[in-house]
Amino acid sequence: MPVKSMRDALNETLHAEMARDEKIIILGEDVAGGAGGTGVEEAAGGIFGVSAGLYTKFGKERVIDTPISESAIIGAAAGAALAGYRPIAELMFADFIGVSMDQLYNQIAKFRYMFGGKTRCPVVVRMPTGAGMNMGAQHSQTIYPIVTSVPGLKVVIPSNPADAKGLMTTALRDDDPVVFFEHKALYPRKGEVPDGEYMIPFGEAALVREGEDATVVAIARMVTFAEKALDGLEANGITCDLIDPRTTSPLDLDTILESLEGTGRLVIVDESPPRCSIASDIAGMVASEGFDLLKAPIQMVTAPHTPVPFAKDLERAYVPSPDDISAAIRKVVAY
Amino acid sequence: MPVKSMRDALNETLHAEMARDEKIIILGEDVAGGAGGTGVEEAAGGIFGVSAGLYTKFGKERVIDTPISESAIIGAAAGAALAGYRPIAELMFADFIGVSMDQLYNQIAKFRYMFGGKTRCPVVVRMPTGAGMNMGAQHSQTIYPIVTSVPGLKVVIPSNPADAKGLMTTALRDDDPVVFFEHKALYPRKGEVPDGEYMIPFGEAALVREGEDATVVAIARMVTFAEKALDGLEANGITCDLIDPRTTSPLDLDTILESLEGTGRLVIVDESPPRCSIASDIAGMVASEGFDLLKAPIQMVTAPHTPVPFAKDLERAYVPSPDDISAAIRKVVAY
Amino acid sequence: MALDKTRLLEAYRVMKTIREFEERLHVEIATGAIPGFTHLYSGQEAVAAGVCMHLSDDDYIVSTHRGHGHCIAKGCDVIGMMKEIYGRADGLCKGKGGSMHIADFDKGMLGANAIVGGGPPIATGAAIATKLDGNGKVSASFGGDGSSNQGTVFEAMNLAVVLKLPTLFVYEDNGYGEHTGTSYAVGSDDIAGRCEGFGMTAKKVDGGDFFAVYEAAGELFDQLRAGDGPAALECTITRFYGHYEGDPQRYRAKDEVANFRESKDCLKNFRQRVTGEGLLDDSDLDAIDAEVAELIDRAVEEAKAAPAAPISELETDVYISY
Amino acid sequence: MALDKTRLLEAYRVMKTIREFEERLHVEIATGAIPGFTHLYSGQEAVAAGVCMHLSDDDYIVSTHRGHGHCIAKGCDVIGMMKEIYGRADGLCKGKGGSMHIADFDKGMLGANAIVGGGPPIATGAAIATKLDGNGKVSASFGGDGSSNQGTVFEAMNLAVVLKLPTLFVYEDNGYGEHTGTSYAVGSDDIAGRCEGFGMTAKKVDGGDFFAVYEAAGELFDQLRAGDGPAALECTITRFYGHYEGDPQRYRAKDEVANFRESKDCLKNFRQRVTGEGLLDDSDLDAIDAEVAELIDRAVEEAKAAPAAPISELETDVYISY
Ligand SMILES: Cc1ncc(C[n+]2csc(CCOP(=O)(O)OP(=O)(O)O)c2C)c(N)n1
Ligand SMILES: Cc1ncc(C[n+]2csc(CCOP(=O)(O)OP(=O)(O)O)c2C)c(N)n1
Ligand SMILES: [Mg+2]
Ligand SMILES: [Mg+2]
Repeated sequence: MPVKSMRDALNETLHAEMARDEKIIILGEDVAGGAGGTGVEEAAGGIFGVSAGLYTKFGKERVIDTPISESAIIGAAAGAALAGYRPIAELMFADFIGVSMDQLYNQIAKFRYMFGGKTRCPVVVRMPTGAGMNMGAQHSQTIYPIVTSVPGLKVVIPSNPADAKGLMTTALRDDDPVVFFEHKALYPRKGEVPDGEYMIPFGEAALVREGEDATVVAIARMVTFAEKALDGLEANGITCDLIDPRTTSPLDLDTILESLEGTGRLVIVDESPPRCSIASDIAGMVASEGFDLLKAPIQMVTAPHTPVPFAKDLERAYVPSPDDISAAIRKVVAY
Repeated sequence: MPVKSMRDALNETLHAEMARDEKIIILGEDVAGGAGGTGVEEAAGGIFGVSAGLYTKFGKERVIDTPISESAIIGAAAGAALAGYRPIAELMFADFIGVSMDQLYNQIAKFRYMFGGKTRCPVVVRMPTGAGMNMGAQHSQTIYPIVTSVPGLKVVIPSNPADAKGLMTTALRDDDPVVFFEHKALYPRKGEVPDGEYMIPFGEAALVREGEDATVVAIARMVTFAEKALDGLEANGITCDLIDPRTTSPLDLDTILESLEGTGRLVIVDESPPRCSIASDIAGMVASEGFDLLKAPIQMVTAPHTPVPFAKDLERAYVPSPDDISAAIRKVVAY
Repeated sequence: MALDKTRLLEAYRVMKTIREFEERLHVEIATGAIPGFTHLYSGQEAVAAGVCMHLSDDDYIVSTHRGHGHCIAKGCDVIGMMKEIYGRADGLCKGKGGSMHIADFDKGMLGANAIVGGGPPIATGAAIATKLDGNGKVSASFGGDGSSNQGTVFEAMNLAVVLKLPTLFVYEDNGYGEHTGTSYAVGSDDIAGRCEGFGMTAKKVDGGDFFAVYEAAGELFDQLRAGDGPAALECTITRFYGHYEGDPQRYRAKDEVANFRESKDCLKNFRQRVTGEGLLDDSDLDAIDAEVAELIDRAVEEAKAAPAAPISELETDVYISY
Repeated sequence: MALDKTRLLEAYRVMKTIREFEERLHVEIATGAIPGFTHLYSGQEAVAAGVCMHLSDDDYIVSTHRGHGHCIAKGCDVIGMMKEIYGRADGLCKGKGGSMHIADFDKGMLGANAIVGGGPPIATGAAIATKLDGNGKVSASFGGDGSSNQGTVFEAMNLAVVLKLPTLFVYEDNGYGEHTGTSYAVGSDDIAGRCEGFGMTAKKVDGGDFFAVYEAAGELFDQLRAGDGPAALECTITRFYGHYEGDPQRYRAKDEVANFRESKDCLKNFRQRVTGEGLLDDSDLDAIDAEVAELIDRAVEEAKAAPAAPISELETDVYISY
């Protein structure tokens, strides 16, 4: 299989799906870039380059640059979806949900239910997310715990290029609204990506590694950190199941519980601050539905209850590290 | 002690505190009501009457009616706070956080941290919340799990008139931003309220009832439902500790853990949908920090993973009921 | 754009149906039979009718918390609406939505909306769709004077101008947003003028005059259909009842509504004009009155008799698949 | 409002300090020594200076992601700023904020803001405070052409008009919001005109001309201080660098910036005018140039040498008490 970056895997998927289905349109700030400028027409292709080439290929009718008006962006996507399209709306950074949340939270998520099942709203909202690039408190947040809490939305968070392709393809064919988180620090991450059509169903976790001593659940960039931690521990004879849920709504709790049948010990790694996080969410569900399987206290490895700091060392200390993960694994194993 | 409704307890507290501290101002839609109309000047005093009489007493400089512009309301409160005031901002319904979240999430919550501890932002944002009045999907949500997840905010959710007074007084003297949730269905709830100055510290749960067989943690209206459930169970010889956290950030986990030392069994009741809720949040923390105390799987009694329905029976089925709570208690006790 | 007799009768029927629907709700709500929060459209009928008379089922509208009138004018089934408001299983939205969330996608009615300012971005998006479809269809959002101050609405207007979208922003200035007067809350005191500042055509008309609304809307829709970008229509009007049913209306002078009912009642004005000009006879209109009264009687009866939304449906309709 | 020699020197010093600060950052960032995202203000100095020259430490401003210029013009310590940008323990915000979150409350600088449109509601609130204080103080928010399309900004403008608040909305139209041109994203193509539609006075000036900005701002602040409500000032200008450092600027014609640097450089223009009119000598300005260069040298040196923000402080400063 060819090796590609996550950015390229996503970009190629957008190209392929937009070619396949002419009802797919994309809108957001600088998804093309260059409108009203003195230079080239497609100057950006998204601030992270994920939508590069779409404008040139599919034209300005389907690749729509917008003003800096996130409520209008997501709202317009909602309206176009109700009127038969499959819009992709991009928030340049997930943090900008602050200025646009109503359209996601009170509108898109609730249409189908409020209207008695009589409509569908197949919007994909893309949100670059996460810390690690010294972008400060308003450009580094995870947001997915908030979105996961909202009934009516599906939530996708890939950790590698192949999953990004498979999940994005599924998202773009799904009839429900999907919020698709792309961890900024993973865009350059490379990996093998299947050629041709490739779909990964929502609600199916990936068992990234198999082991015996504990179950580690990790999301997005934390999967790569957990792998680093496990590399170190395996040298010391500690092996773990490593589970990447890939979608947090729906969440594949079964795979976690099955793994716990073997290990009895759970570590959950989430880059979010601890309160009402995915870590505590999964921990809570396991304490309820997998209590008998547990042989040790659940360990949650999360960011602290603080905003994301700017300075390099501070941000590095803020984000859970492979060492933090190793320590948590050692703790449950030693219990 | 005099018996008052929660609405009156809150209203009197606002009156007392605004009289005490002239830096307190209040702004929001119809907090006075009547501006630009042909009738009386103070026509509303808040849609639920909580700010009644403030306009007449303190004047339009301190009791400020605003356009329907929630971002500007919360943002203006933020700015006035940075400039030395103690604004109370009212969202007419908590659901309207959708159109105003940035100012709370990315601004107020983060100022102190982003600016290196060099400022304070003592805003109190009041948010009528909760289901039970057939107001439909966009006027009935809990919101507090989302707000609890945000570092930098404090979150208060009283369940009775005395607590409402004690916590509001504390909120209005606190130097950090506080989000104060008022359950709409509790406004008419009556109870004894201490006269004079009365403050309840944040982060101290109330032990509403004592018992032996299980620990029940409930929030806001769910406290009253849990009491109903316990009334029934006590007749059958089952007694429980009933804990009302009163503030979810900070959260008094210690009181919950202490109770579990005696009971070993935990039921958490939250009117929110289940994912990333306060229920799963507390369950997760207990599974991590109180694992050894647990003798049974934690039971979470929550709303389903759906928007809030409109029709009477549907909404009644949506909100956790005293019967649901009893069933969960019986389950942990029988385990 | 002169209206023939059939169309005039249609206009009257729409307005009368809305009025009767709301007047009956006013009575029924007082009995406590109807759950929740209801906002009546009585008095504003000419706006919904005058705008929607220009639209087909393939054109889209988005409405507000005060949405019954827009729904009826756009062709929603009146009995299904009444059942929805009563929370019935076969209400238009299975009882899950309620008064503030009525939608009918077959009629191009994309939903009432209980978030003030929630609708205009959605109507703007629907216009992206019709523009892409290239079928000459348009969208319209309704909003109040109060909604005109919401950031989402401003954003939608600018986006619509930038993309030259065929969407009409209708503002019904009924003098109040809840308890707060327009003259206080709209800083410029001129909604249409503010819209013009966004780079679109805007007109202001007497919303109590069906013909004024109809003509202005027609001209603006022509502009939209010609591809000349969005427009705004401000309609000055009053609501006959409180903000919601139960509102004590202390912000209103005692005789304010009475005066309006006298001078600005769109039904009275319409009848006067069409009979005065010899376009219709009183008897034509009386016949419609009778039919409408009967329809609303039936709607209330059926709604009362219909089965409640069943609890078994509590968790359906959240997702298509999950 | 003629400026005496001292004030003219002050204006020049402010602009020159900003320019030098940014030009040096441009060089330092290329070395990789500075973490994160940095947006330079080079080219826009006359706006910050022309506005802030009217303000004292008790007046408030709120700024943007492109905030260094506003901070310097409002009197923030330049060395503390540089340290903050390097993420140092004794940076103005202890290294927790960074380039996009510099604040200095003693100077009335309520914070840069990395959310486009985040600032104007805050400045509006600060004006509620100064109005209540009754001390004649004012606030100002800075924002770009792009920010002028954000709903929060429209809401703030309307609220300021409704409450007649002493706050100035400054729009720096530098032609682009990131990669998108103003002429595309602002539907009306006229920010000041759109502001006027909100019911406030608005002026549009050449942002490359310090005197034009200074005079217009002065008149508007007079209006604010007289209690006549808010105002807007649109300054047409260009930025000399990319949106952020590293931006390949493909949306710009090759010679666009070169032309602007030639014709619209506020420092050149200022020097030409004041020496031409005999108000200052070249030597006065050269002396400032030298002092500023030395200050910035020192700032970079000290910032490089300063200790990093310590990890022990990761969890402090979230709350005052918790
Ligand atoms: C975002 C939001 N803010 C506030 C409300 C509460 N609310 C419902 S209707 C209304 C007044 C709306 O006024 P207007 O737009 O003039 O419509 P009208 O009620 O007069 O038809 C308000 C404040 C809401 N539903 N949504
Ligand atoms: C709410 C929000 N949307 C988008 C962004 C990303 N962003 C940062 S700066 C910028 C452009 C701002 O343009 P303008 O207001 O003209 O300011 P300039 O950069 O030209 O100074 C954008 C889109 C953001 N930071 N916040
Ligand atoms: Mg109104
Ligand atoms: Mg710009």
